[in-house]
Amino acid sequence: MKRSNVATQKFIQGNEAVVEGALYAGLGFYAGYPITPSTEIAEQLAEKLPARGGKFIQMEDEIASMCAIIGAALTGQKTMTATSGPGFSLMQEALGYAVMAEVPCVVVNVQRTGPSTGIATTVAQADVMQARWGTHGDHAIIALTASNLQDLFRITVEAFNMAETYRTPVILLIDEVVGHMREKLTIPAPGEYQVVDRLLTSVPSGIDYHPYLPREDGRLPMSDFGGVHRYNVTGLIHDMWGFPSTDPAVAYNLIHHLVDKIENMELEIARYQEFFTEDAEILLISYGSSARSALQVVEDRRKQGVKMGLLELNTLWPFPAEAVRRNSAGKNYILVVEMNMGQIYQEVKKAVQNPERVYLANRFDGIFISHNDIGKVLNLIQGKGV
Amino acid sequence: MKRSNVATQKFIQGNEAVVEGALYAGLGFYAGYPITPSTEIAEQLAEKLPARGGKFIQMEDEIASMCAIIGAALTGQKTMTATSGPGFSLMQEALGYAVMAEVPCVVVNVQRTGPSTGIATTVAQADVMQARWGTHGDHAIIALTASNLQDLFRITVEAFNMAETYRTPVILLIDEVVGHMREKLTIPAPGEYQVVDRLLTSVPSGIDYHPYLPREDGRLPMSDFGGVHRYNVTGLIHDMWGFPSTDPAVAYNLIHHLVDKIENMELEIARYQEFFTEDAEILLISYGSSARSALQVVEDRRKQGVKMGLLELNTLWPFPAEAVRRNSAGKNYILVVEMNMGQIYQEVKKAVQNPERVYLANRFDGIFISHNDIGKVLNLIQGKGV
Amino acid sequence: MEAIKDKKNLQVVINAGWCKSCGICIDLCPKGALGRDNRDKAVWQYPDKCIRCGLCELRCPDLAITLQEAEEEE
Amino acid sequence: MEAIKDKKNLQVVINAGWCKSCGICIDLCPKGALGRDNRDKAVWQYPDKCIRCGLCELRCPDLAITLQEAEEEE
Amino acid sequence: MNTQSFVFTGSGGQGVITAAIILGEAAAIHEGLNAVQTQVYGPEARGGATRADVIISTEPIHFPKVVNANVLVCLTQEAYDKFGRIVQPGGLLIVDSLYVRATKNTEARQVMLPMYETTKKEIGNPVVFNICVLGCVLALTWVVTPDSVLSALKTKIAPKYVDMNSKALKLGLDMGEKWRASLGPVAAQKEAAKIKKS
Amino acid sequence: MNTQSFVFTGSGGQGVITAAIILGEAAAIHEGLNAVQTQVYGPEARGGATRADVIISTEPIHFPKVVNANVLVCLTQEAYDKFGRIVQPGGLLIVDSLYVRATKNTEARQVMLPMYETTKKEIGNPVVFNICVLGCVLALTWVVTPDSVLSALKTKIAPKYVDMNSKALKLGLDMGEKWRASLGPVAAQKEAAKIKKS
Amino acid sequence: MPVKRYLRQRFFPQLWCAGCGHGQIMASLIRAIEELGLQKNNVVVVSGIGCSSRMPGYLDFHTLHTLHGRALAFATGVKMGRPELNVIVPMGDGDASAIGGNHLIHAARRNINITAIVMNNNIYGMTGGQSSPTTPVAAKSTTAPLGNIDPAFDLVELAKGAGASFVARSTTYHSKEMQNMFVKAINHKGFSFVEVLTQCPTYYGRKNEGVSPTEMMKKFATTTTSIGSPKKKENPELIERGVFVDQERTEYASSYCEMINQMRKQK
Amino acid sequence: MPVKRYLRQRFFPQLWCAGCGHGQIMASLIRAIEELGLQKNNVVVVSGIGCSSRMPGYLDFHTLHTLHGRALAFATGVKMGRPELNVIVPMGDGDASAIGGNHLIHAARRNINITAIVMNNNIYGMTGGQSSPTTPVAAKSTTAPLGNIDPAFDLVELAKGAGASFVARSTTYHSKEMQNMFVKAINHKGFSFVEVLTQCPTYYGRKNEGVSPTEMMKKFATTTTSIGSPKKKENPELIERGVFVDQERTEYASSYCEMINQMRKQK
Ligand SMILES: Cc1ncc(C[n+]2csc(CCOP(=O)(O)OP(=O)(O)O)c2C)c(N)n1
Ligand SMILES: Cc1ncc(C[n+]2csc(CCOP(=O)(O)OP(=O)(O)O)c2C)c(N)n1
Ligand code: SF4
Ligand code: SF4
Ligand code: SF4
Ligand code: SF4
Ligand code: SF4
Ligand code: SF4
Ligand SMILES: [Mg+2]
Ligand SMILES: [Mg+2]
Repeated sequence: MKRSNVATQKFIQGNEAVVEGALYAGLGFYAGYPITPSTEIAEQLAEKLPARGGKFIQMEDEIASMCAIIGAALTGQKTMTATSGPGFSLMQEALGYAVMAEVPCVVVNVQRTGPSTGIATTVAQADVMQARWGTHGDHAIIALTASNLQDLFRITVEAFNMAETYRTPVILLIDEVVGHMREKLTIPAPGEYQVVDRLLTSVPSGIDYHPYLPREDGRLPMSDFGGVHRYNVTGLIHDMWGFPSTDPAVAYNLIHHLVDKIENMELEIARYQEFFTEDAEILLISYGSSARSALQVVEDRRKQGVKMGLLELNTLWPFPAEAVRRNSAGKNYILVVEMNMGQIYQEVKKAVQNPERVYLANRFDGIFISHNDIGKVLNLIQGKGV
Repeated sequence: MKRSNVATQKFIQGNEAVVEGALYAGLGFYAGYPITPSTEIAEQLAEKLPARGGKFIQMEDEIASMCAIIGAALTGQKTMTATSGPGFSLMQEALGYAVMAEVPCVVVNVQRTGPSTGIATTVAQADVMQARWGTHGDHAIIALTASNLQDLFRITVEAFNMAETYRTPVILLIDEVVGHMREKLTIPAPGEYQVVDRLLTSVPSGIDYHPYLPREDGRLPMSDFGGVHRYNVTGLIHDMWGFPSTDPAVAYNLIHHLVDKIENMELEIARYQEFFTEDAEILLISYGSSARSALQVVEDRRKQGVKMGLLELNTLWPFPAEAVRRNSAGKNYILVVEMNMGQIYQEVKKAVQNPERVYLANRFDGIFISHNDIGKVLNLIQGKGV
Repeated sequence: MEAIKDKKNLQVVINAGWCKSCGICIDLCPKGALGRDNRDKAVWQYPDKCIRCGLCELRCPDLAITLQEAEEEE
Repeated sequence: MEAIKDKKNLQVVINAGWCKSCGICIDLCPKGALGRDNRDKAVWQYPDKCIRCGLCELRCPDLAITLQEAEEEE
Repeated sequence: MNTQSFVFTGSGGQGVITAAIILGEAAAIHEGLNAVQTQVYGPEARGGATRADVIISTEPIHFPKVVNANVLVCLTQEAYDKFGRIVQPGGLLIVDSLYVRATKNTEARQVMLPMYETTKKEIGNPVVFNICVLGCVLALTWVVTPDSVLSALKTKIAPKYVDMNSKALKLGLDMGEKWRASLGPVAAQKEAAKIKKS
Repeated sequence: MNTQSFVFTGSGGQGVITAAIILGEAAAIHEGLNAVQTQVYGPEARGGATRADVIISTEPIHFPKVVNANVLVCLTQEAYDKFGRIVQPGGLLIVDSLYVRATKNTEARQVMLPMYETTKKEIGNPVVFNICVLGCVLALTWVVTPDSVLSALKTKIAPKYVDMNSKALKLGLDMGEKWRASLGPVAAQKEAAKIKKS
Repeated sequence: MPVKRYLRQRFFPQLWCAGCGHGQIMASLIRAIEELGLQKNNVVVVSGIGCSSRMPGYLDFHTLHTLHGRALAFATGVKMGRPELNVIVPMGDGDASAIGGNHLIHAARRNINITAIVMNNNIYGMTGGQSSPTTPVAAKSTTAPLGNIDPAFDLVELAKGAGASFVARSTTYHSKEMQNMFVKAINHKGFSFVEVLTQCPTYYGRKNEGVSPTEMMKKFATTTTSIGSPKKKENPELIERGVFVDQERTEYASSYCEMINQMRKQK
Repeated sequence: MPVKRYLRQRFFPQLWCAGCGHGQIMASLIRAIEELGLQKNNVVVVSGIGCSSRMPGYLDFHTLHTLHGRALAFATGVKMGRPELNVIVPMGDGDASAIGGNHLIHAARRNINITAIVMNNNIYGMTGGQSSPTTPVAAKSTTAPLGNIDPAFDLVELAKGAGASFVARSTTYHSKEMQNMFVKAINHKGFSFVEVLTQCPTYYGRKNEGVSPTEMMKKFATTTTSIGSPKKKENPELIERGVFVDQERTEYASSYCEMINQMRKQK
């Protein structure tokens, strides 16, 4: 019997991989409210966080959870909450606050079938557009996802890193299949993956500190509540000290800053993986659990000599348009594989040179999309019937 | 002194025009929570509804307001709530419920500057994408708007009509300037504007009634709570009797139905107005209060001999792509005028044949966009500098 | 429940299709009149002990028990 | 507030820039020691009547009143 | 008249928005003109500088805000400092002489009147200050008739207050007329002519 | 072995998911194989038919759900009725003979064993029923070693329960072996050969 | 058989676990409605989301299965829309007092004629055994693996504090008492609040006592006592059962209707 | 001058209306903090949205101006993040008891060491005079033009019902009493709740009595009485002032820290 290093290998659920990733990244505070299919994240952290000196709190609802992680983040903690569709909808107002007040935190949405309560236990990927546009007002957002536990661990760490780097809430938009699927996860040793710590201001006590004045590199060093700088945090349009302002110039600059600091960083933030794309004539584009089925199709058809490739997106927002455009160039056709009515499909069409060659293979009935489902669409496109 | 018919003419705010339109359409129940700049709608209805035998209730928050209008709608009432950005974000979960349970109701969002609390008293049009995508899961939505009080009155009546026709929540997405602007409104006599009443089932007591089985024309006749048919209403995926189901076929059909009943009706639902578009070489596309500035530009430049036209959208969702495409065909260029970072601009680009000719004239700093602002962009496009 | 003349005319009817074998009725029958079948479903094993108190009916979470007149079997 | 020896050494200082003329201090002064200027701002009109009770300071919503030692004028 | 634009500015409690609404309603409902009224709220519920615009025209009005005002009314110093510049050259700038120290060199005709003090003195209740102001504006522009304003007023207030408001309006009309008269016959004539044209 | 797929079905309380997890963990952590485990929850928290899939392979596993199972275990009639068809021709269908009346003509080899009754009788506690089932599966497939399963088990349960679980596993292994033996030497040999190949 | 007349029998056997107290509460509610002689078409049952919220699916009334925590907000709309209907709102403890706490206190404040029933099993059943705001300190749950440190609400005190005009408590052990309270609560003109202590053997039971449904029920017999009973003095830990508040106060929907009538007269 | 030390003077004069009681509450709070000798860097003031919520902008502490109704939820995060900080949460009556009612009762239930101050002017000031859950019946507001028919919360009763371990009430008329209560509330180890009756002359006053700020304040003198005063018996309508609850109970953040310590020991 072969025995691998049990200490750092675990056979766990995707939701638990998120937990491991968050702990690796330095999670200090979690607030949440149970909801299928995300609950295991809370349950695991209820035990693991205090064991490491962190704190877990079950709040009275999702709104309170989102608010609490913002509050705790301002004291210097890395914070997270997790939910699913209905709870994510409830969090939209406070999520917008985190955007506006530039508070780093991570919000996990383990997607299930919607709209409304839909089906609590089945998979979907239909909150992609909501992640981008769910809160009111012009804004930008980072949303990440993954299809397997190793990636999920890594991308969870990156979610925290990006939250710190860009001072923004980051959405980890996974789905029920990834969340509940168990496979082996190898947890890297400390230091193996980069962990971005909170950038604290070097301005000493007594010197005027500007919590909302970006440095030259665009970053905004923070000062924790309880520290030597007393400033103001608000969801109103505010000046560089954090005080409310109705000056149109202040509003213009702030809103532009909030959008640009993310949208202009598309290339930096884009995470994706190319499988057999180089010589591919047919390109699949997928993400989350559906990317597994897509990869299955690619491997199956490659064996039959079909030149197919897969572009798996780990960053959904800002949409990695450049990667999509580059990978799509010259392909005979592009097939987007997802579990909704075509949310990323529409973005791909906007991004590529040849939108008329973009097709959609999807499911939105709660059943996990299979390689067979994708195969049928491929046959159809190729004029082979179903 | 000329004296016009005072009885049916009023010099009132846009928010009051919404009230008048809602009463004309037969509003029976309003639940809401105050928020600038929508509060006048509640304040007016607090007085006017009971005077007509209807009911006004101030709920504990926006979530409760949205839930209450759904509950009351199921008893046969025409219902409405009104709010602004932060409240609209809070309503997203319950809004999705209304979509899922196919409950007719009207939700007014008087847009103000966001994101988050932003500036409570200044104008914006930045909740357009949120109106479409704010709640989780695949769905479709109707969103209407207007730029002047007469249109606003009419479109409010239409919002109720569409809610009844399509059994869906309809969003009336106006903005602070229209909401607070006063001008003359002529209230038509009863019967002058069509009012669509609730379509009640003709199935008699004792016969199996299917609340969620569309008729041939796609409509679903209702039966009020308290009536002879006892059925179930839920936000879960449900069968034609309203009982929860996890059958993938049921899920597929229901979600498709919810989307198709609206998306397929684009031509029916599209409301827009063409000003000088026929011979126009330059087309402005706008909506809400910004359409007033756009029309000002058109009239000003027409006087200077410039062939310009305006397409004013009253329907925002489903996006009136056909009208946009048709009006844009052959134009030298198209300029979208709006008060956000380009939300409808992106939709126009998707809709037209020549997306590279589409430009954006916008403001998002809380200041109402003026004909001068638009003029500057026009000059820029025409290579005339600013 | 309709007024009942002769209690002995009543019998405890258990709907095995609805019974989930929770044991509540059996455990809480004041007279020990109920037993279990091989799938642990409740049965009215000792009608003679039964005083027709109706507690089993009142407490069955699955609405599987009815105290009813002998004739009116469904 | 620091321990104060001679109350008469204290004076009521009103910051006219912050005063909003609400009248609370004037109306509620137990001794009627306060009055209004031509823009209705509060003034310490009758220092002789004033007993330095500090109520005006405690109650001014605009933090416009200070009872302070004569020297420490700001 | 083709188009005339009015901007009333002051602080929240002074009723500048009400004055603007009444003027707009008088024009739109009682004189069959087009009128659009808008306002700018400060971040504060009250306090700060409030501004209310009215555009009155024989033509349809699209852009609803005033860019260059024919008539600007300033009832507080803060409002004057903030909005003083938006009156157009040759336009009319009406300020309350108690509250505002007009310092700017504008090319507008400045009218400084003790409207607040007079209202307080003559009517006893400063609540109708804004109606007195409206009277002045009417006297200096004749954009609508006092009757129309009174009709509009009546739909807004309880019957018992009609009298006090009529008086305030009259007070304002008189003050305005007197101001014109004070220019001397020739100047007053010119002034009257200007108003007709604008 | 290349890839083997297992589906455990039953009702919520029976521990089918746990059985699947332990099998997966034994393969992935203790035998260095690839393993993916998924499940289907009913609309109900419990009750209804639960299904847990495990795919074990020497290759990377992409599609994580079982389409055609090599081994299907059914512990309730409802589960059998719902999922009975997903076993592949020539596959193994293991049912509990107390709970399931197997009626279908499948092209799979049906194994009916009194696993529940035996567990209850021999161990006294039906809580380890699922471990006994797992023992049967091991005996009939040898996909992983009982040692690996025990190692995986130990990470999941309190030390005081290890003994009871080991016994249940042994019980299942024995039942499985006995069933194979009952086929007679030739059939058993063939059976053993099939398992190796699959 | 009377009880069945009120059931949507095609959904039986119910999905609740064996021994779950929710079925017992439903049975008592049906008997109360039967006793009151309400017409089926005059009853609306509004629930949120949770195991408890399966109830409307089983009952042959007008039924509205809403969002987690929001039942009373929807019900307020129903009641205002048609004040003549009997609106009954069964809720879980999490549903009513965690996410739905605000709607609970506000419905109580308004004194709107709705009958709220909290099926308090001290746990989130539906999502698999997390702590609820009524989980006792030191009890275990999946989100309190080491024992709960969050103090619990006393729901009766909460309802009283919010101004409810009818407040009562019973348990699944006391079927007849519960039924009587439901009768009183439905008859009450105003907001009525009934807390029923109930057992979730699957999660609360297993995580804590690890005992059978019967034993959980029996605990309700020994850990509770009637209001005013001398036992309470001996053992202050005992939870009181009975009607805590029963006041006549203006009911919201009817005072609204009165206002409408007055306005119409004025015209 | 001591009070000014705690102010961000550049934002003065404040934006509150003339005679608004919110400034008086802020002044008393500052004096309480001064009296307690708290370090500015150890104080976090968290507000929601409303006129009352202008307070953090004026105070030279760590200040967090959040969302309408959500102050206590944010504050819970702050307190858990850094339990050593003094977290003070001024809220409006609408803020705290309408949209924020749920966070209020849950913070009370948890007994987390936060000082909640409700600046109760019986109206929504910020949005221009709509009814709040504390607007008395028959009082007028812009959403109750004919007089309010919605019964009001007694916030003290609500906080008690939710289990708050420190509950007090004062008014803007009673500046010193209010200050003393703030001192006690901040000192209290656990959740403390102080309701301060205050005047909104601009909306509540104008819509109802139409009187001056002073007269509104004077009303507080005549319509309230100290707890236990004999006046209450003569006139039961009188509102009581004073400390209603002051219990020692396990505080949430510290019991969490204790749990952490225990877990660490176990390792
Ligand atoms: C907005 C939202 N958050 C969370 C959930 C998940 N959820 C469903 S039921 C439930 C709790 C159930 O507990 P309780 O209300 O006590 O009812 P029980 O199941 O115990 O009867 C939760 C958290 C949801 N459906 N919607
Ligand atoms: C989600 C949301 N809903 C509504 C509002 C609008 N709003 C701002 S403050 C306020 C109420 C203010 O009243 P109160 O809390 O009593 O404070 P006050 O102004 O009287 O001090 C409201 C309704 C908002 N900002 N956000
Ligand atoms: S109480 Fe009901 S479900 Fe339980 S054993 Fe008895 S009959 Fe069966
Ligand atoms: S009626 Fe009473 S005695 Fe008879 S079986 Fe039922 S509980 Fe036992
Ligand atoms: S109390 Fe303060 S603001 Fe009011 S009049 Fe006196 S000094 Fe001025
Ligand atoms: S100190 Fe006392 S007596 Fe003197 S002015 Fe102030 S309130 Fe009046
Ligand atoms: S989980 Fe608990 S509450 Fe839910 S049905 Fe089972 S026993 Fe009842
Ligand atoms: S509106 Fe009322 S609460 Fe707000 S600042 Fe003015 S007086 Fe104070
Ligand atoms: Mg529960
Ligand atoms: Mg208030």
